[in-house]
Amino acid sequence: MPIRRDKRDRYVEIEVGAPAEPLWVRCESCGELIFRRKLQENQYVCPRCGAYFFLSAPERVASLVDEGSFEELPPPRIEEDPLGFSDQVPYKERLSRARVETNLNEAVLAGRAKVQGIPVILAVMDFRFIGGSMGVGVGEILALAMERAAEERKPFVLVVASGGARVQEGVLSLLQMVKVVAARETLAQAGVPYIAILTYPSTGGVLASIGGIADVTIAEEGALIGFAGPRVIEQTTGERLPPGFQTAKFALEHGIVDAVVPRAKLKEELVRALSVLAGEG
Amino acid sequence: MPIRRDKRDRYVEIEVGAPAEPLWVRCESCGELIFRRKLQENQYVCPRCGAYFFLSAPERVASLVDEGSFEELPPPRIEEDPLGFSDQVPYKERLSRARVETNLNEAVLAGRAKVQGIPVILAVMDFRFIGGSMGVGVGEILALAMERAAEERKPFVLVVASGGARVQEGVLSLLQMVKVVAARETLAQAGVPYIAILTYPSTGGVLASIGGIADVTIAEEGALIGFAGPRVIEQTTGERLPPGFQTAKFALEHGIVDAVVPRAKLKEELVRALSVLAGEG
Amino acid sequence: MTGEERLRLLEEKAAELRRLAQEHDLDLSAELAVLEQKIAALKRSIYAELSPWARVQLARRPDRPSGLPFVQALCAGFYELRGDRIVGDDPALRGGFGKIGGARVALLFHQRGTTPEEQRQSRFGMASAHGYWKARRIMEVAARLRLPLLTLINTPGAYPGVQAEAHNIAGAIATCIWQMLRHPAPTVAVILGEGGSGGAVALAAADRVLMLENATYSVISPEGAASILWKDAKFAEKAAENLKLTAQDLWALGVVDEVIPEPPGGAHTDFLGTVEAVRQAVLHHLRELSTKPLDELLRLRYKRYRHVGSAGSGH
Amino acid sequence: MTGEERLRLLEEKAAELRRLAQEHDLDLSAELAVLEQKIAALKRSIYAELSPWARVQLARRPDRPSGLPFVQALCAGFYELRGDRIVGDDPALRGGFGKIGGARVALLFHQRGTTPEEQRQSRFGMASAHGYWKARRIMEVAARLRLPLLTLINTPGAYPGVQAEAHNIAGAIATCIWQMLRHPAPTVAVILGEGGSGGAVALAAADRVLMLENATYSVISPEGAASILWKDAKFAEKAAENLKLTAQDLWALGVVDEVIPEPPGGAHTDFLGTVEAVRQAVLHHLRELSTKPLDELLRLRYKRYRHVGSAGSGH
Ligand SMILES: [Zn+2]
Ligand SMILES: [Zn+2]
Repeated sequence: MPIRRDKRDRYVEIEVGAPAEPLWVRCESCGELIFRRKLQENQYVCPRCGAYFFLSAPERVASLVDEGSFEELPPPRIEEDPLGFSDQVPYKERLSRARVETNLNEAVLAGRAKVQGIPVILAVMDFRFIGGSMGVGVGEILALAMERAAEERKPFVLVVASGGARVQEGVLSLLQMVKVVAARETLAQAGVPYIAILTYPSTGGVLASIGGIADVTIAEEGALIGFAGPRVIEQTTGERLPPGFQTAKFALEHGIVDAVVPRAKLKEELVRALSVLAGEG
Repeated sequence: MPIRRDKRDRYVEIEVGAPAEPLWVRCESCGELIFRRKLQENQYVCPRCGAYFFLSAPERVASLVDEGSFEELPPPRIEEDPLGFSDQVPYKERLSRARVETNLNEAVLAGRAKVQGIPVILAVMDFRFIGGSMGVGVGEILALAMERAAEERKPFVLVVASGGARVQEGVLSLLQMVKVVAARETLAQAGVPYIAILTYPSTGGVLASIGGIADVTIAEEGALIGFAGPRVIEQTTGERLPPGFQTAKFALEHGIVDAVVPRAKLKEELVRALSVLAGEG
Repeated sequence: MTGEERLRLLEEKAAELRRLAQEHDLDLSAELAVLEQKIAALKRSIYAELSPWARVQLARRPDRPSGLPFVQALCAGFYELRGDRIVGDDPALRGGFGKIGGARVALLFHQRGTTPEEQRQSRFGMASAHGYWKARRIMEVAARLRLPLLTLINTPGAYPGVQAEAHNIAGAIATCIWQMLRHPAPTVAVILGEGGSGGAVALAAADRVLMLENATYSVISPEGAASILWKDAKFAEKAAENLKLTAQDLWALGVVDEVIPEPPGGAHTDFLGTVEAVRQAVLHHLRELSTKPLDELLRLRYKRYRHVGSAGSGH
Repeated sequence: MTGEERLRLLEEKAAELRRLAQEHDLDLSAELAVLEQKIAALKRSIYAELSPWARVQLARRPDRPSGLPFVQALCAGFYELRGDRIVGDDPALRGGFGKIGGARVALLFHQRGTTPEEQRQSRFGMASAHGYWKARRIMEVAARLRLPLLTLINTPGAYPGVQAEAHNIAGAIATCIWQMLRHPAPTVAVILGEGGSGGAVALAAADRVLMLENATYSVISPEGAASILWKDAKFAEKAAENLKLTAQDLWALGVVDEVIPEPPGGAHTDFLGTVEAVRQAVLHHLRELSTKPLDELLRLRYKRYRHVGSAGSGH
């Protein structure tokens, strides 16, 4: 699951491969063949060239929380495939496949956790699950997590990895944007902090709703941050994209995020923010 | 009292002349010698080249309100010359001179009025009075006017013509910026609309306080709108000012004002806004 | 001959009869009446059971009632506000104040333009970041003045451009949704034409969402869905069916509160009639909403969106 | 020989004695004590009755305690927020969260920089439009979290530039003042160095305004006043006297609540001591303010600014 960019740090190819577990993985950026264990130890950053690989939600959770502290929130009951959608593959089948491939129920994993001893509600999206897209299930899990955070007065931490809305749920997925913003307002009403961590990719309807209005917004170094995809922009407007467009650095320079942090320092950064923000006193 | 600009619509010279009343006035922009009565009939816009001349506060009031409807609010009691300021001329003397020259008590005139039958509270600044600068007196008159508007639930209309803070009152004049914003909040609390009309000049501490946060902001065509004067910018930064910098059109293009209107259409524009905004129902 | 071709033929005949009657001072009113009845019946049969894809085409017509002319017809005395106070003014997303049925409202609406020049200038109603930052600013003014907020939606989507990204269009859209949810007065959204994804939902988080009969509201354009999911834009028609983007489908899903009927030929055949139908519907909902105390309004608004798509919602 | 020259001579002697004592392992503590007493007395006499103009010079020293190093010393765990979410991030006006005495606060402060490179980068603490739009954004975050707001002011003024005007710096400053007046928690402003006009007052509409002993707060720089009013910048010293810009004068006028003493040589001679003095003063005022219910806090804040300069105000 490597993330590829061109030399001017622009074009990006997303490849969500099968969940095979080969011993060796090739880095698409530098061509290096890397021992999988080694890659894992390096938090899925290429030891040779520094390119970022995807992190699954469980891997991301493990990289951020105190060991053994994550306790998943009970999953909500939702009506699946509300539109009876079918393209080349029926949506229900896509869902089943994604569940098998990722061993997750939806594209987000939410639970209680501790980060260096500080209790938080943490939600982590998983790009492997239908592109981390937000449908009713994801919206519901996120809303429940935020309501829990407001009630328990714990900071809410969200790791975004999403291509946008779940097309197969039509307008219902579009309206999840409103749902998660409504839940975000309950955090504000309770005076509870919300920290977003934007990773690769943070785009579309997720960035244009819950991802775009955190109290603190941290970008992972390898993140892609933007509303519209680079291809859509080029095709619709004919504009040439500047170098580094929609990178974490671009977002920082344009006032969109508070910090850009390498993956290895993400937990440290989160702890720095939480230790100032957490707690009433 | 002509306003001059260069050919690229940039540099501006302000000349506040003595209150003499010669029969003929020379337009500094086109050189035309204009019969004063004719200029007055044309609302102090040069009939030949369209250049704007200053309007005194009473003239401005007359140009906007229904005839005979203006009723000045009782002037506040304030301590004059709070710092005992003296430069080449003692501040007290400057005040006296300004009063004689303008026949006004301060650089702003405020009262109840009707605009095409709609009751408003109107405040109009006068640039001839120490550059329309805001000291304790101006701050107090503006704050009282806004409080009256909030109480009587009448729209507040302010015509800005000011170079900024009254230097001779030191920090006390700086803090009038806070005073008028505080009074502006009472309007918001009461849900009463506030319409600002920016004219030549609308700059410095007045634009950076009450002038910058109206519900509706209308720019007179000949206005100068900016925080820092063009000379200060050039001298401090060495930047070349673009053509049309800080004109009404510049402000419109940069999203700073809602409309640009020629002087002759200002009342009509105000009526259009008021007739939609005034009244509860 | 298709129904539309037959319709055109009959309409040409009717025009000819009218011309004849006028030129030769003949009374052809009986003949005309019969012909017009036929035309009306044909229109009904053509438009009654339009396919989703046909409605997509209708919703996108450049002559569809919307934008500034619509607002000017809808309101007594529309006063426009311009500019986001930071970056600039976006002609694709407009707003201001107006009076409807004697009541003050704040308005926000997309401007698509009808002539090519207008369309180019307003980017076919695709608003950029500063358009949505302006919308936020106007919502703030409306909130201060406790004005009900009416939004009129007709956009293919938010503008995908370099400057839009540089000015944080995603954050602007999110902020608009947030601001609408907090608005301290009734809010009504009407989808007049195309309700395209994030650019539409930014203005649609309202107490009541109404749709014209042939308007569409969708997470993605049918063409976009086709090229992503079917890997072939030719499947747009099939995507349109699957996306459930028509007013009728969305009403059934509980997403839309009222479908406002259009004249048989579509809204573009009767501009003033469409304006009047929208006015009546808006006034009806505003009146209903105005009886609710603010805290209940906000509670109901929260509940509506909190549970959208959850099991048990819908009509 | 001026007082400052004599001071430098005595300080060199003391340093020499210390070196001697260390190198030769001598006990010179008695001699050193006498010398240090003399130095302290001399400092007091030099700085006790400084002229306004001399304080202007002190307030402008690049090594004056302020900016990021000050905040990092003042707070346990400062976390910086960056960007206005629309235009960019301004290095001249910074902000974030920190803990002071165990309590969470939001902070906003000017960054002047000490090295020429830093100063160039942060434009000597002259913040631009997006700096003040960022300040507004951070105030909004602080309001949501009900955090007390602490501002640390040290700026010659807002940046006068083309981009600043294009992004509506005047509106940004006005909005900051407005937002501070509405802030739903205690607010304390400390003027550490130069409190220059609109760029300072944007962050100074607080419940309590404190000033370091040699800080200044003025509607215009003395040089600016001199060239406008005397038509000659050489009258800056005279303007400084007339403007009443010292902490002592402003305390007497009732504009400032507390003057925080500096060490005899000025704040720059004792960075940590200055930080500690500011911390104590801030904590004292925050504690006092935290006992007041929010509506009283807002009422008192309104009253304070509503009557500034009116007859009968002041100490
Ligand atoms: Zn590599
Ligand atoms: Zn002329």
